[in-house]
Amino acid sequence: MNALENAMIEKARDLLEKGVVKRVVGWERGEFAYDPSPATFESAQSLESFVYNDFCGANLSKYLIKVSKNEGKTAVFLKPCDTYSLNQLIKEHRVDREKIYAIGIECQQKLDHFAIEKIGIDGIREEKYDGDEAVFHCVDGEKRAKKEDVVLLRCLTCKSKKFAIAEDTVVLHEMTESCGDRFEEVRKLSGMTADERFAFWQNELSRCIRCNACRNVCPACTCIKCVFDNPKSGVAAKANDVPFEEQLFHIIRAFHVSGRCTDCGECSRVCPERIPLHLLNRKFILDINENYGEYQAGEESEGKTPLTSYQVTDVEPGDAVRKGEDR
Amino acid sequence: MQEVNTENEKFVPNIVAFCCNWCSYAGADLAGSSRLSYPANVKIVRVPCSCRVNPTFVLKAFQRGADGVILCGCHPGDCHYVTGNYYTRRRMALLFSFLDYLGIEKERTRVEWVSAAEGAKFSAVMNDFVRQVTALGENKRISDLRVKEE
Amino acid sequence: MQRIGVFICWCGSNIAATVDVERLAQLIKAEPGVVFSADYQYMCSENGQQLIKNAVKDYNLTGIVIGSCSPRMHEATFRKAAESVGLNPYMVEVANLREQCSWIHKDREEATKKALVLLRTAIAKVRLDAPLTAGESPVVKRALVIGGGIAGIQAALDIAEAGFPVDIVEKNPTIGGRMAQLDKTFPTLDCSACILTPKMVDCAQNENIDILSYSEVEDVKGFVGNFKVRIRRKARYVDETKCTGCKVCMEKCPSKKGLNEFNMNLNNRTAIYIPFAQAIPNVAVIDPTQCLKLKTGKCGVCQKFCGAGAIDYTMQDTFVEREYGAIVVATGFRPINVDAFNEYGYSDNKDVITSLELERLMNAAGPTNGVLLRPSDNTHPKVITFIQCVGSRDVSGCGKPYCSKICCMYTAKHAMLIREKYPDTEVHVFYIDVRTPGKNYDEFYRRAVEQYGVDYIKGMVGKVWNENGKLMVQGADLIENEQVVIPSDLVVLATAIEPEPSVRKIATLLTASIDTNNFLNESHPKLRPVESPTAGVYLAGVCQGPKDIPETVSQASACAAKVIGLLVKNHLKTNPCVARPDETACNGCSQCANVCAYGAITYVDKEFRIGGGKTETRRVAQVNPAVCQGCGACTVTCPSGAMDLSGFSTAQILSEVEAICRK
Amino acid sequence: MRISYYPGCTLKTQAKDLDRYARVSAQVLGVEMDEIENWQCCGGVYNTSRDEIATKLSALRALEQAKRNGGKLLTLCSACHNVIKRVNDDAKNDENFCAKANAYLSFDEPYRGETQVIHYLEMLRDEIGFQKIAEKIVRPVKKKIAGYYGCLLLRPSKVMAFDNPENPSVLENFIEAIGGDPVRFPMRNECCGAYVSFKDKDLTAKRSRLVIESAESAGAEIVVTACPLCLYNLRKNGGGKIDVVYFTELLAEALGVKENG
Amino acid sequence: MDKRETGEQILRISGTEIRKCMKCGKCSGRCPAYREMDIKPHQFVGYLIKGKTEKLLESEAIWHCLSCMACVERCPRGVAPQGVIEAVRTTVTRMQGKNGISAEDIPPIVDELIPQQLLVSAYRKYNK
Repeated sequence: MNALENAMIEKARDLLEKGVVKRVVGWERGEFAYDPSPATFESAQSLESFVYNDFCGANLSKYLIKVSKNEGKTAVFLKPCDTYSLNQLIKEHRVDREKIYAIGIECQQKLDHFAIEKIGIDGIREEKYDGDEAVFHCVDGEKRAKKEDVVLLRCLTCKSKKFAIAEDTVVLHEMTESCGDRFEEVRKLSGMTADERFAFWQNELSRCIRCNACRNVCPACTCIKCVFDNPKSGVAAKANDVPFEEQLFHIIRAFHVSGRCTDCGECSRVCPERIPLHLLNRKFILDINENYGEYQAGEESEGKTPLTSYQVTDVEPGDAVRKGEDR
Repeated sequence: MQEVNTENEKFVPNIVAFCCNWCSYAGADLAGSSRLSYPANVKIVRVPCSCRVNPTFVLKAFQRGADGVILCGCHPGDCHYVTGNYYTRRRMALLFSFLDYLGIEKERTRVEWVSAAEGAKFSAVMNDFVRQVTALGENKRISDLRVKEE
Repeated sequence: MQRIGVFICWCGSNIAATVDVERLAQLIKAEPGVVFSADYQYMCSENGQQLIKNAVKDYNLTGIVIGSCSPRMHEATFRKAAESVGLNPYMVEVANLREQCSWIHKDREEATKKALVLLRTAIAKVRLDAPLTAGESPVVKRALVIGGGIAGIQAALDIAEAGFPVDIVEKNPTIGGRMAQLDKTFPTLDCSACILTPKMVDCAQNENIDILSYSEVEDVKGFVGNFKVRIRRKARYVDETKCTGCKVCMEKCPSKKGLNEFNMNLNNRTAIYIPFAQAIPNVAVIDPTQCLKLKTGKCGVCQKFCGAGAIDYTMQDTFVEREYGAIVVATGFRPINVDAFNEYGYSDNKDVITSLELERLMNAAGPTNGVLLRPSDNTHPKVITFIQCVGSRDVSGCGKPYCSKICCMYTAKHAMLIREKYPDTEVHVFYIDVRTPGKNYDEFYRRAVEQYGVDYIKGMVGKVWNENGKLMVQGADLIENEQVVIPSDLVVLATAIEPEPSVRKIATLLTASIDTNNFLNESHPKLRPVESPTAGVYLAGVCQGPKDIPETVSQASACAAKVIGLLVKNHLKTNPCVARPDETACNGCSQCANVCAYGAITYVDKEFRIGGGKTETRRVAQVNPAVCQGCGACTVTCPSGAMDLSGFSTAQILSEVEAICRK
Repeated sequence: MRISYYPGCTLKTQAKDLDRYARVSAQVLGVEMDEIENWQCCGGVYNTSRDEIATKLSALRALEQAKRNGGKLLTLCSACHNVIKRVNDDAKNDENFCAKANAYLSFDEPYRGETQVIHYLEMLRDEIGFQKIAEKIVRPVKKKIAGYYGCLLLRPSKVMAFDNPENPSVLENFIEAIGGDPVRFPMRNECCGAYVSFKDKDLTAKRSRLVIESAESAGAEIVVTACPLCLYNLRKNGGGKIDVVYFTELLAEALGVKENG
Repeated sequence: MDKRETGEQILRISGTEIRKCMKCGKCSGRCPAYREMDIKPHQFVGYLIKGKTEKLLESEAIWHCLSCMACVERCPRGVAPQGVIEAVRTTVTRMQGKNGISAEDIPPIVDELIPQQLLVSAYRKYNK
């Protein structure tokens, strides 16, 4: 058990015992070291199964929509980038600010289990970081990998180590910001020819099995009734319109979260086909930043999004498209 | 002109034009009453305001076989509903840029501001847009996006 | 399944010459749902309409498609015809076969093919049409006017004349506004007070008008026909019902060093005061920041001397809540602060003044009793230089980007009045352009030049400095192409005007849209210039844009006409093509309200069954159909598709798209 | 307080007074001025041409050095201050210039205008405070002193952000702090005409005379300036009876350390 | 370079938006060197708008502008007449190799007190 996990458990115990909160949302030990899963803890005893390690990539803010409907306050552990999601949900009135006790927690990049598997490491019992390397205690001994090869993509271009919202924090070590350019890939794609771009996306999106994992995990995809499940919306996957939905799901989804997506990267993290879905959202974010001024969804808990505001002098659509290509 | 691809010469694109009731639709009417022709393959859907146009409508048109989609609205600042077309402008700038990013030809989409007095502009815009889309040929990419040829 | 009738108009030869209407009528019969089709020479004629009516009855039609001229021409005609035989008027769709088909295409085959698609598209839409009925909402027959300047006064008088009660809410102790501060008015040079004060008195005496002076609007709820407004009545420490306006308190008040706002701070007033002689209401007010009794507890002189017993030092702000059917915003303007224009030396030199200060210096009731004396030494200025466009048309960040519109005319007026009264005075005016559109305006300006010999210099001033008591005005004379330095005794800055800043708060309360310069937006710049986009809110005077008195009065009367037109109705019919939320799919995320230009969307907490006998409270959007104008901005903003627009529903537009794309 | 200091060429030659009095005064005021290493000419004059890069590079080198040494750069000569501050603004706001200049200079980390450039007068006003200076005065300079700003400190105000360009007050406040009687005169923010000294001597002379006459008629006994160009011009061409000195000289005098300079 | 290109170059290196000019003349009203200039500050902007490049290139005024920024400071439209003047001067010195100051100009006026920055700046400003 690491010191950070200990401190978090202590914090949770304290809040529960003092009655400050009714429940704590955190992670629960899974079968293996690499599969902790989000869970709600309602008593100090239940905290025995609480875990926090480098595999706790999941963004817990989305769970609050449901959990916080229950009576009393809910505490939640949020990594810096997760706090933006919560803030955005508060802005959209999906979560009642008054009923949340947000605890910002330390994050030193999270591991990507798929990536680890891909380089042939399995049977992990424990993990730790050693400088630029990740060290795994596996069933068949210790294995090492370069950190940049095994952490989640989003952690290579971490957008912030700031907590957008937090009553309290548990941070034991300084969090280092990785300063990669998160738009590098988008720019690279923009620099290709239209045919190359099409080939790229066709290759990626044709793998989609429509499992809905991206939609289910996305903290911006929180609709009570998703358009794709609503026969009245005209785009639902009803029998006679399967091709429409099939073909346009990702486009419509990306548009719906534009201006609201905090770039938390959960979509790509959970995609079983490893489709870089975050590159769809980042295109919108980059366009918004460049055309309408820098904007980070979830930085504020009030105010309008770029798509619900305007400037009289905004760029014309034709020019915006050309600009995007010239980049 | 002799070099024009003969296949494309035969190709007649299907164009969907969304026009706001107050400016562009009236502009289209004026083009009509001024007998300013534009190709018959442009068909207009009347909407109260350009801001009523959901990206879904545009995508649906493409998915159902339209070869080009054009949105027309009041000039920014002249919106009948004060601010509607400002939102249209942002939405479509982002949507079209996004489609282009996916490799779907940017020449198939367009936004134009046409006032009720600009019948000539309406006709000129439609002629130009049809020419542009004709040169591209049939729209296949939206439906092919999710299907990789092996 | 709908029973649809299709009616194709020849429009004489307008359609029939290019479109094979008869064949079309046959072809369209094959469309699912179509039970009747016909073609006729003039569908809009009496006979044509009768044909439609008969078919509705004979074939029991539930929906109608007319293939004719543009719906912008005759949609209303056909809807009326349908309604007269009991069919809901919103079950009628028009396919535009003339303006958008026969008139633009020459090839008969091509045009007929297109006409068929257009008809099918209209049929697709009518299949999903639902009967719509216009709602009704009651109208409270009382109006609120915010601002008691000439705009507010005129609007209130006109509305009251028509027999409706009006309240004027004025934040200052008296009504009258900026016009009360003016000396003479262009282009006729009548005395401002002489034409304004009788109107002020009319207001006070009109039994339909209630003046709430020294009051501010605190909160506004509701919508057109039905606003609920909360008004703060600031404590004036003088009982309005008792004070007789005798002014004894002013004579006795020992605190005499307050700046006289009415005289642009050019002289002083007492702590208890009546702003000016003709104030309405003619009631004193105590300035709590100056009054010794209120500040230190020691004094009470005015109370001692007040014969009417009107002084009450314990008075508190009070609130009144009233209901109104319509609101007129007439909050007016103020001159901008010219401190940013230090090159003209305003802050350093007492003899550099603004035009409004000059008005007071020339006014018989002003600090100098109407004798033009310069502030530094109370001598007659012999050389006066005016500088126009101080802060107007300025995009450097120091001023305002717009033209203030009134400065050219009032500067000509000042120049003329000075030359008239003091013929030995030399008057120079630096100008960029002289803008005088308006009846008798250019003639007026020319009189200043031709008759009164005012020296107009085209060019701007670069620097003003004081040299041994003379104000050296250095500027460019662009016509002579030289730089001139004019030693002057008085420099007058024709200062830009800006909307009274309190208008921002009022705009927020009214959800009235406002531009970057704080001017309220009108609903349409050409065709609905006195209406705010928020239904039931009207705009008069400079709060909407720079304007002079005649224009302000015209706009105020136009507002009044609009208000009267609204208040005579007992109920308002609402446009049925409005947004409607599907509460079961609404997330309550507020995105739709963010794009609504009309403030039509609000949120309520509602209980929903979630199965298992349990309920859940959710925040959901509500659209006020009386306020919604039906643009549809909200429908696209809604990620869950919960918001839809009646008459132009998502399903309808999608089906139209499909009909067009059908190969 | 330690601060990186850029003296400039003239302060090592003809304008030694401006420099040495500033240094001895700073000591009294608890400021250590760290002259940056191997500084080069500031560029002499800021060229407003958008495609001008070469003459701005040396200023960038100084700025980059200051960025690594505390993030602030103190200047004293008005002319250097103007050049360095404006080049810094370009580095911050002109992407094209920034990219090209960095490509040429190839610092370890690109310089993007991070350094804060402050003039000695700004340091007195904002970092130390005139109140505190007044407390340390031992020999108040009881004279009618005219503060002459010239053009370089003030304009363009959007970039220089030094003081109100048409109604500045920092020199007057400074004069009050050292016990003097400030004389505000109309021409205090007018240009002395230095740049055209070689092209149009008469104009330079005319401008300088105008300044001095204006100060004299306002009753000044002495004029202070922060600019070696102005000082030279006003003395040579002003034709006045009153003397023109650097403001630092009076500061040192008032602080009682003039002899140390 | 033809006339149009020269005009465009001047515009480009001036870095100012000349079309914002509303011809108010405040720049010329403020200019301390006005009387010494054959083309006045506002005319520099006006001529450039109208493409009268040759007049600009022939102008003597470029050698009299003090670069004091007074015109830039007070322009209500955010135009920089000094930027245009400097751009013209730069174009002249670059194109025609025409130096504003020749070596002979210097000796008679140099004295030992002259700040070297003045020499440097004058050279930089007026020479190639």
